[in-house]
Amino acid sequence: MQLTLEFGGGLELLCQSVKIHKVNVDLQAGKEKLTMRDLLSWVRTNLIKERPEMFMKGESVRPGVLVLINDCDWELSGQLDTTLVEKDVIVFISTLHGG
Amino acid sequence: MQLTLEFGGGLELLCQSVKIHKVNVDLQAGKEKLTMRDLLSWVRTNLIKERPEMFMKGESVRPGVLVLINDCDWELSGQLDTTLVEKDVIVFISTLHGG
Amino acid sequence: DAGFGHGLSPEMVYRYSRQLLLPSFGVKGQSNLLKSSILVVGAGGLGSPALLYLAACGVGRLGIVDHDDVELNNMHRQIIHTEAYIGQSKVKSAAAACRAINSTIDIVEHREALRTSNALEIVRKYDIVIDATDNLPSRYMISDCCVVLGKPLVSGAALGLEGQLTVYNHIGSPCYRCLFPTPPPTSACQRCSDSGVLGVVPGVIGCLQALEAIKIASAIGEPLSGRMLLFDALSARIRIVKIRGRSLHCEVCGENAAFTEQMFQDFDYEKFTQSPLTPLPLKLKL
Amino acid sequence: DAGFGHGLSPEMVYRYSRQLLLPSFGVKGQSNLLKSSILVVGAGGLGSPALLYLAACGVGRLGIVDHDDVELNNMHRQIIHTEAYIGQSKVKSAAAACRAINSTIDIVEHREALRTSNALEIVRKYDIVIDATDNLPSRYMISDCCVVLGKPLVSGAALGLEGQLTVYNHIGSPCYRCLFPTPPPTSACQRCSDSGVLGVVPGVIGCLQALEAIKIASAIGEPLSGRMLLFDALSARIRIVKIRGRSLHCEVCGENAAFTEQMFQDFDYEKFTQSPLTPLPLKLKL
Ligand SMILES: [Zn+2]
Ligand SMILES: [Zn+2]
Repeated sequence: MQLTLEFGGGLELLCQSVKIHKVNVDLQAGKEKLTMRDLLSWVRTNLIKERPEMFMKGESVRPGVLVLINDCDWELSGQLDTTLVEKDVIVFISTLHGG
Repeated sequence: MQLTLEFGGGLELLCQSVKIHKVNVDLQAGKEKLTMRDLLSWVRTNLIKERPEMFMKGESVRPGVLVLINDCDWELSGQLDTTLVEKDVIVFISTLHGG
Repeated sequence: DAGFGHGLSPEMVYRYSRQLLLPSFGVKGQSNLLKSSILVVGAGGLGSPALLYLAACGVGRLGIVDHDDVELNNMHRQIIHTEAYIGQSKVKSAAAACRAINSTIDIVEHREALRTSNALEIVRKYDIVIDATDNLPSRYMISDCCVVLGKPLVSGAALGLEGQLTVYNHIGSPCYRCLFPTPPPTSACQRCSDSGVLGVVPGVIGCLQALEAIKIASAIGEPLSGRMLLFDALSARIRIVKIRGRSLHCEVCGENAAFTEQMFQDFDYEKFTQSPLTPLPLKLKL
Repeated sequence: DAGFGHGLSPEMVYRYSRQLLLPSFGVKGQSNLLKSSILVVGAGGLGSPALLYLAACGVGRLGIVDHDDVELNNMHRQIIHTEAYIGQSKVKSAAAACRAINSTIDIVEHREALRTSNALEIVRKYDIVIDATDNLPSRYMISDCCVVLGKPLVSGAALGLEGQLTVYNHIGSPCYRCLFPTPPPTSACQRCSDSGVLGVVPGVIGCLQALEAIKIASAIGEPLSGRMLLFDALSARIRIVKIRGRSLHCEVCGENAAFTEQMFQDFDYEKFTQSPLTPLPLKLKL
């Protein structure tokens, strides 16, 4: 499944300072759909090169990270259980506090 | 065909100050596709309530109006000959000079 | 009312004429603005443009809170301050700049850090709050205070080459805790003073904060409530995304929340976030 | 070079420290900026924030062109000017404001209208041009001048509650004539002075103009070349759209164009656009 993943607010530093990743994620053997839960685990294995604790906590993202699926907060689509489809754009962004 | 038409930069004043129009445009009898040429004539007939010369000149838009199809300048897709498809978003925007 | 039936003096009509000419703003929008009061917390990178534009456009009463003094290393982004004010109070400097561009509005100086002990008293006096601070405990504290007092909160942030903006606690939009019930680990919290910022990035966000506050105060347009603007200066990309509404389960603004003024005053925001309300000095080595 | 090998004095290191800390900007970006020169045409609604941020961030030489005087009805949006300067030259007022926030850069005052007779001589001295004017003939004239002299042009516009921004004549992007070969009918040309503008709208666009100029001058990021930003303040919506590249058939920048300095000097922009270079006075009736 072709997906676009974007990292911002400093999270890009965890994946070699690259903000936009066009990726191909295969369904896991025996599964019929790809959920955000699966994608997070894929990201952690394949993209996050350092300090994974800055990206995840347990099976979800760490506090202070917003997840947006096609420009919508993932809270509105079922969070970890959201099913992804071809060409979805998923943004992971860390909240900023500076001024 | 369902299309979203947006007017900006003052052009909305020609259609009762409404900027976003969700419209349904039917193919003309005997035609197989809808082009921008067809859409402009449809807009002139159905949406423009006053001063049509502020929107069109000849069969195209008047000088100073940019046309964007799905966030791309229509010059890149063939201008009047561009074929439209379901759910396209077409923006008509008048260039501003103020400051 | 100066005999014109709209409450604007001839001088005001002349000063604000370009705004009065706007059909979607007009006399009604200007009158609403002149009757409104807006508090800007932080006279730094975000507060500088926000304060200048709010003063210029004719907000009736404009409050400025900050405890800091102007430093030379602020000047690359905090354009409200001049070199002449280095070493003096940021509030004094910002208030002088606002008065110099509009002597006809009321500028109120709060030369102190916003804390749980004074926040309720200060915020209560204003209709709208702008969060232009630079640290995490202040962001939780200001949001909670706005929930307790029922004030809309225009919240901006900038760091490095990115900025973020939304309106909390307004017509069904979430509060800061609805979005971030648990504070991030301290290792994830960067400040401009630690990590740097390109000066014009808070400039863009601060202007947009002024705009949102003006829209709310004058009752025009659609505020950025329930939406968040994400700005990436380096690539010149801007996303405006839909975020969750108010959470029924939020500890502060939710259905069964019982977060009182007393609880607010007793809450330890530095402990909750494990971060200090005022930044530590920085040593730069090149 | 102050012995640090990067050409920055200890005072500069301190002043710009928050920008030097940025990995994607750093010492290289700051050095590039300090060596660059930027001309801002128009010290009004767009020019005000653009000039303040360019001065603050450390552009080496900053030129300001304007022929106008400060008026009270400018003050709602032209935040660089203070009431004390009403009746005085906008260039003098803006230059004083820029010097007050950064006394270490070179500010050049051009107290005259930009015309075909002086434009080549003035624009030639700068690396980058910002169009912050308010009328159509100036926009064609400045674009043509930038094509003739090979300068990137950061062009912004604001009216009512909308703004537009792009970078012309830079790495394959079009010039103003590529986009608008024929001028619009005069009935379609509105100015802020005729039609009104909410002050903070040019504020947002002017900040973004400063950002794009800084990116070009310091050679960081992706400039808004071949893209246009469309800003709708009322609905808080921003589109960044892809526009055509340089047109092979453009009369000024195209393959076979032979638009010389002499042709530029002889071109009648007021006649071409059927609009005056300087606005007419306005009568407001409420
Ligand atoms: Zn809440
Ligand atoms: Zn051209």
